Amino acid sequence: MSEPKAADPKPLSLHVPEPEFRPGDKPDFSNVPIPKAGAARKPPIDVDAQDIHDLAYTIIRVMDREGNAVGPWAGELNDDEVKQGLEDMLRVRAFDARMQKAQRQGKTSFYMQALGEEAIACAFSKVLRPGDMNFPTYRQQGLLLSADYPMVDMMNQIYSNKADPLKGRQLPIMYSSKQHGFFTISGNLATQFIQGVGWAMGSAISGDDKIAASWIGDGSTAESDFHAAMVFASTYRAPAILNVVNNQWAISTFQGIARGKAATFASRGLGFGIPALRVDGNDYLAVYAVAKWAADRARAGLGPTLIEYVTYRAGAHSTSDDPSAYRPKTEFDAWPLGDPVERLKEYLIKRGTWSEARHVQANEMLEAQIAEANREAVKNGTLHDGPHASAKTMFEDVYEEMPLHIVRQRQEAGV
Amino acid sequence: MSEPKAADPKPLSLHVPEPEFRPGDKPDFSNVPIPKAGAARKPPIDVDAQDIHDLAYTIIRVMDREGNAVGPWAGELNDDEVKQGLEDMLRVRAFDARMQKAQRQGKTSFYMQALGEEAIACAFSKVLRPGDMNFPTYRQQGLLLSADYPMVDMMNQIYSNKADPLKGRQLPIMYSSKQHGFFTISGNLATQFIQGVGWAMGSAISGDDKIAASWIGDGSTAESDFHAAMVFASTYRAPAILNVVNNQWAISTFQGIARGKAATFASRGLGFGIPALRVDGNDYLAVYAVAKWAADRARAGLGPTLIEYVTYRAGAHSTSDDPSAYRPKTEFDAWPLGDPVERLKEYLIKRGTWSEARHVQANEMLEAQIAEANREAVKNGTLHDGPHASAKTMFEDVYEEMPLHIVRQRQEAGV
Amino acid sequence: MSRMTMIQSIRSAMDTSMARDESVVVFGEDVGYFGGVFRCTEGLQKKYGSHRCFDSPINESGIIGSAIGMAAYGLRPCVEIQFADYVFPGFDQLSQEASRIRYRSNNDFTAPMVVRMPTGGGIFGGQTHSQSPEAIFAHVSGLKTVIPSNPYDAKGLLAASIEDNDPVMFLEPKRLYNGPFDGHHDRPITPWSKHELGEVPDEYYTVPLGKAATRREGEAVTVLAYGTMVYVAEAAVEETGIDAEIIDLRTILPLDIEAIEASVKKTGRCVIVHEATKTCGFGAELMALVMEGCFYHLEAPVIRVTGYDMPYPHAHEWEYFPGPKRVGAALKKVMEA
Amino acid sequence: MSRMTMIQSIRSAMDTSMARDESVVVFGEDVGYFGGVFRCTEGLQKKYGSHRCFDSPINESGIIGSAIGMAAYGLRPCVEIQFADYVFPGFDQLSQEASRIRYRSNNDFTAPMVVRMPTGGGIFGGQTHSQSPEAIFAHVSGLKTVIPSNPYDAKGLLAASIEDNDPVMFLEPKRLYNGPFDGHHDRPITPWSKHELGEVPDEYYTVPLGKAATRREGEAVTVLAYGTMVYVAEAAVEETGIDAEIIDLRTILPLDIEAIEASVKKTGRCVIVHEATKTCGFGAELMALVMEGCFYHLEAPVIRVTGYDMPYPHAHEWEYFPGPKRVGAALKKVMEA
Ligand SMILES: Cc1ncc(C[n+]2csc(CCOP(=O)(O)OP(=O)(O)O)c2C)c(N)n1
Ligand SMILES: Cc1ncc(C[n+]2csc(CCOP(=O)(O)OP(=O)(O)O)c2C)c(N)n1
Ligand SMILES: [Mg+2]
Ligand SMILES: [Mg+2]
Repeated sequence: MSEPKAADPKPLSLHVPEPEFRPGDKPDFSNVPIPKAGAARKPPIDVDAQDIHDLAYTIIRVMDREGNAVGPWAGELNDDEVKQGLEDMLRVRAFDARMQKAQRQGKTSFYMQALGEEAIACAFSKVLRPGDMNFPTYRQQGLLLSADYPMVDMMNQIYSNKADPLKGRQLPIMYSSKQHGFFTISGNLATQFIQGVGWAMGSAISGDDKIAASWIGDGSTAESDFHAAMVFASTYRAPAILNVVNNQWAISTFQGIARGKAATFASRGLGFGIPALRVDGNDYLAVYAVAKWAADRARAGLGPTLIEYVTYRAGAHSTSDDPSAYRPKTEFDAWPLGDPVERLKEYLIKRGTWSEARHVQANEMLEAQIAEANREAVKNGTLHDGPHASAKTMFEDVYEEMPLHIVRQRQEAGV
Repeated sequence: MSEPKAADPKPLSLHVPEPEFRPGDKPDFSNVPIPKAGAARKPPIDVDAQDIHDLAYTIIRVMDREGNAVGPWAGELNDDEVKQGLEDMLRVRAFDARMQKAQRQGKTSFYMQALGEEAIACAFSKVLRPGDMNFPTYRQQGLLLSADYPMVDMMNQIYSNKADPLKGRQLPIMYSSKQHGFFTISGNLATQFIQGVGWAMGSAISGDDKIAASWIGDGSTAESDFHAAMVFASTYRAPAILNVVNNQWAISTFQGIARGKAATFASRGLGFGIPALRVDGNDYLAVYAVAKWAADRARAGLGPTLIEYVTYRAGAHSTSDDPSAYRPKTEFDAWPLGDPVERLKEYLIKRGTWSEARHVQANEMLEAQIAEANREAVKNGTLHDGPHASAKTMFEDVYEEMPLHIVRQRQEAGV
Repeated sequence: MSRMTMIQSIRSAMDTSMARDESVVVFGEDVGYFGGVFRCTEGLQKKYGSHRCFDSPINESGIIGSAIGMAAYGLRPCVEIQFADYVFPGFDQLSQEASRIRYRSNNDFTAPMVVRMPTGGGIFGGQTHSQSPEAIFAHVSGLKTVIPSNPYDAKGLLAASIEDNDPVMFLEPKRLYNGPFDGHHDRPITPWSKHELGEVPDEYYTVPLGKAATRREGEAVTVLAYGTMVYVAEAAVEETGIDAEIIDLRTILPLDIEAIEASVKKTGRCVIVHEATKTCGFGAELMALVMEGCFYHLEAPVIRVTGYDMPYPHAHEWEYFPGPKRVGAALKKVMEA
Repeated sequence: MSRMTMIQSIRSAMDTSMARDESVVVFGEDVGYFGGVFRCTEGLQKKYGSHRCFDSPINESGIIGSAIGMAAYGLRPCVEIQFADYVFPGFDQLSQEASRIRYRSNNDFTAPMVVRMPTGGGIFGGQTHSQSPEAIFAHVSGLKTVIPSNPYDAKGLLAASIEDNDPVMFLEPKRLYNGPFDGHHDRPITPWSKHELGEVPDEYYTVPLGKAATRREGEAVTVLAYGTMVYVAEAAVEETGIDAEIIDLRTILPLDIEAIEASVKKTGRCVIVHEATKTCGFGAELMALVMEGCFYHLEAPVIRVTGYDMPYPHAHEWEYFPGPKRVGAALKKVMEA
């Protein structure tokens, strides 16, 4: 090593990114550029990634501040479909509220809500077809609640009671339903992102027409399996949609700890030649349109799409978390992309097909349904009071056939 | 899930990328665009990644086909420095040839040469200062051979003999020398890429002025630790240079199995906001200039740079490999970026400071030095014939102090 | 001297270590501003600056891999993995790198670092917040593995681990964070403030790695346990009235083999208790060591009481947990044999 | 019926499985066009198309993670990890995902897949091409682990593993790929073409998982071994003249516990041999099972002969390797005890 003729050495220091606002600060996002609704172009689905770099750095938006749907991504859904979407989001929100309460009442150990980001899973679910498969995280209950998965089954699992479809083995909310295109959730972050790609490869290998959707949070994109998924999806052009839900927070850690400087999560796709779109995650219409574009691409054999949904985790990370310790309480109110439910409601009211009264009515009806499901579920038991599945089921299904050493352990346990 | 009004389902298929040429084909790279030497701009070191996207997709070149150094990246080295560089490359090539032979003679188990990519490590080593640290792969022997690390020590390790600085514990070529800024090589791919970032963070945490260089191959960028390194380097703006040696092949697998479509390895940096440069790896002057730019950035506290060196693995992957099974024998001859040694030689001849005769002479001198070192090393023994370090050393240094269970094992072994 | 919970004593170990040695740095997911999901690092960022205590991206391989690099540079990183269940993305860096850097470089480079992680069940964490991976670490030559059972040991062992020049896996039984548990999940627990091992010096001290502690002397049977299981063993011994010697291993590797052999030779009987799954758990190694070292002193086959060979189930947490009833039954069986 | 090397029989297992079942797919690093660095998949891409046999990116987590997804889709992936030493970047996907998908989803999803990997030393591969990770797999509930010792078993066990509806780790002792080794590194080896277990049917057949094979019947002592160590045991038995019963476990998990117990009860003595490091190696579990099942039949302490607790060293490969001399000494010791 020779001594180059460069500047004198000077001490380095570690750059540790910090969010703009901490408890006590008054959040102000007015310096965050929010592109106008309708401004982003809509390319053909067979576009090359390098020709749409701009779409990875903007925010694709359809609904403007006055409740109009504008621009090339608008016009994908009719009023009935949108009304259904609003109802789906309301159901998720009411379900979450009810289950948060149940956890506080001691009926279960744990709950995680999707408050503020309901539009994403609810709109996304509409672009899938029967047989397609989601590889969700713990915040996509909207996929089940906007499909026909019974709420009482969800509750039975949340209560780990005797009717729990997973026999009390899994944490509450870590649902599984092949029939509803919902892969068994893992508590370990990011692992499912590459599994979804593998599932999509399986469909392609088999000459099938099914597609997969992988899901991940902003913080979890830092996990290495995000990279594995990108590498495999791009190499084999897997018919997969790679969904990044950027809700700004990973427990107490803001997105700057997973993302460098001015880059976006969407822009990670470009280094793999994967078309990448960044979308307003609180805009039901935009989410639907972008997801549909990606699904069409996948079905046409054009390969994967990376989508970053820009949203905000309005609630605590989970019932074990208290966000007031690390961010201002008013941050969601200041959040420039608003509330997805309110925005879609305003759109429908503007269209003349919805009203405040109908909104209240719809909410009441949903709350009644949820209360009814809850009464049903509680009959089957709750976590601490039981009844649960028989303790003997604990020893089953580790393998297809129970090997001798587990048989012996079960005998020893006397169940 | 509702049924969208999209096209009818049609069967998908798996896309498995294939290299353009396989054994028997006549390789022809005339369709590969090679940017003109001197054409790429040279930005200031404090540039933002998003303002130099173009440099991640081009190839920065200094030497043109006539042996002139042109453009903004030229002019960094004087003739003596360049002559030293040529000699370094010749030394690596001759050393490799001698050790390949030694392996065939049964003096060791295994060898890996750097044929065709000597310019990269040799030029890079010149931008580092004492105290900086490389985290190399198995193909950066040029870092040691162009520093003052004794060849006879390298050979002692290759022969696992009694003078092996690593006591026969490591594979041949998996060198370690803190003093020479060369971190202990791992046989496991990509692990060192993030370690180098951690080392650089350590320097920054300590207010030191030292920088680190991580190394990885094209194929190994697919490993997840590549991602870990990018995430950490970008988050903390680590004073690290992230080197990707794209020699087109990973054993039998071409770079298309690690890289999607038209994206480049360099372009992976952009999704993290890391400035990324793609450089002609067979152009000693370009490698030096680009590496220097990155080192200056790191030392100035501006953070990491990702560099992709475009080169070609001219030899077999290792002595266990026969590339004629998977690629045309003549591919290197057709390779459009030529031979780094020949190119630098021509540059110097054109400058009038070098000649064919001096070249031959330099080579002879180096071969004599290598033969002499080899005679020395062989005196200390070779792998199969010994002598080796005492077998008792095998039990040492698992921990700082030998725990009881290993003491007992050593006693049982009677050594 | 203060009364501390295990969380407080662990925090105090990092605090006093950071105060006396500038090279000690602490990082991991949520450990910076927030102070960790179990609050073990609370206040350290404020006290020592964000360059010495900071949040990390969610990438366990990155956390461990970068810690290796920092350690090679000359620092002493003490990193947190949020739950032991999440250490596996970083297991390659542990098993192939941290563990071998000293050996493969012939001491040219070393990896003095600590990887802290909450371990074990007892908080209804289900299969992804309850695992006990110590046996997997113990199989990897070059790693050390420590599992404290009380605030006093936790602080002293963690300080010793940070001082140690080899990579140390530091497993914190999360069921003990706030109280010593006392063996039964359905009875009130003693708070650490009422427990003698909750008495912890405020200043820096170390408890040496590799030394077991005899928690109860006895003549009838040796119970080998660590972490949460120490209290289960105590409860079972009290309830059965059997005069057992309870050894808290404290360090899994290096192991206090001599203490184990001495005790089993004395009692002639042995029960091994751990929460991890049975097959190839650390109990198997303990069993093997007793076989090798004490065979001629054994009056009955050694018994393992462990977690069953399956993921830790959510609803059946306490049926799965090797509680005092199962340990008591084993004690009686080994005495009757 | 043909004479096959282990490489050929492994290839034949994949070939016949792919021929009879369209859902079987094979991929991994260098396995497609080239046919794998050990040539185990040679010709499969040509025969079945690149959608059923293909090269993968160098990412073991990606290989295993994508295989899990494919298996959940309905395929039966049989993937290759180039060396067992390189499985650890994928260990999270194995230990936290593949192993638990059936259990956690209550059979809604499953992961029928095989992860093949060359294992063990004997080719001067040094610390990164010689490891034997079977104990780590065995500790993970939900995984099966198979280690064949000869071409006949290798084909039958691999076919059975591919047919199996649970994830199977298939460890191929690389020292046996081309010949049965015969225990001594410095003597010529018998080629498989001269070995009776090199006789392999060309057509599809299976050898059931979970059944050990008695390679030699004997009365004096039971030797438990698998993979390469079976031949070391044979050499040691021949050289010491001790009438040992040699059991080739073949499957590590599920384990043929009954065969082990029956043999040790008969002989009253036991020697366990494996190449992996000792502490928490699979030998510890075997020792524990013998303690639990056969204590009253034991006439001497069981002995483990294993790799030492350190990385596999390059130059001292054969001092490290648990060869016939060490096994012979253990046999004598256990007989004299
Ligand atoms: C491998 C792994 N590491 C750490 C955790 C602990 N953990 C659970 S959720 C979470 C934050 C995830 O944040 P993000 O990906 O942004 O998703 P969000 O919660 O915002 O939906 C962490 C660190 C885990 N579950 N798995
Ligand atoms: C984790 C891991 N997986 C697989 C291997 C086997 N292996 C050794 S070198 C190599 C190819 C690497 O290719 P590349 O990164 O392009 O480097 P190059 O050999 O071309 O310099 C492979 C697959 C390994 N050493 N480590
Ligand atoms: Mg988030
Ligand atoms: Mg390469």
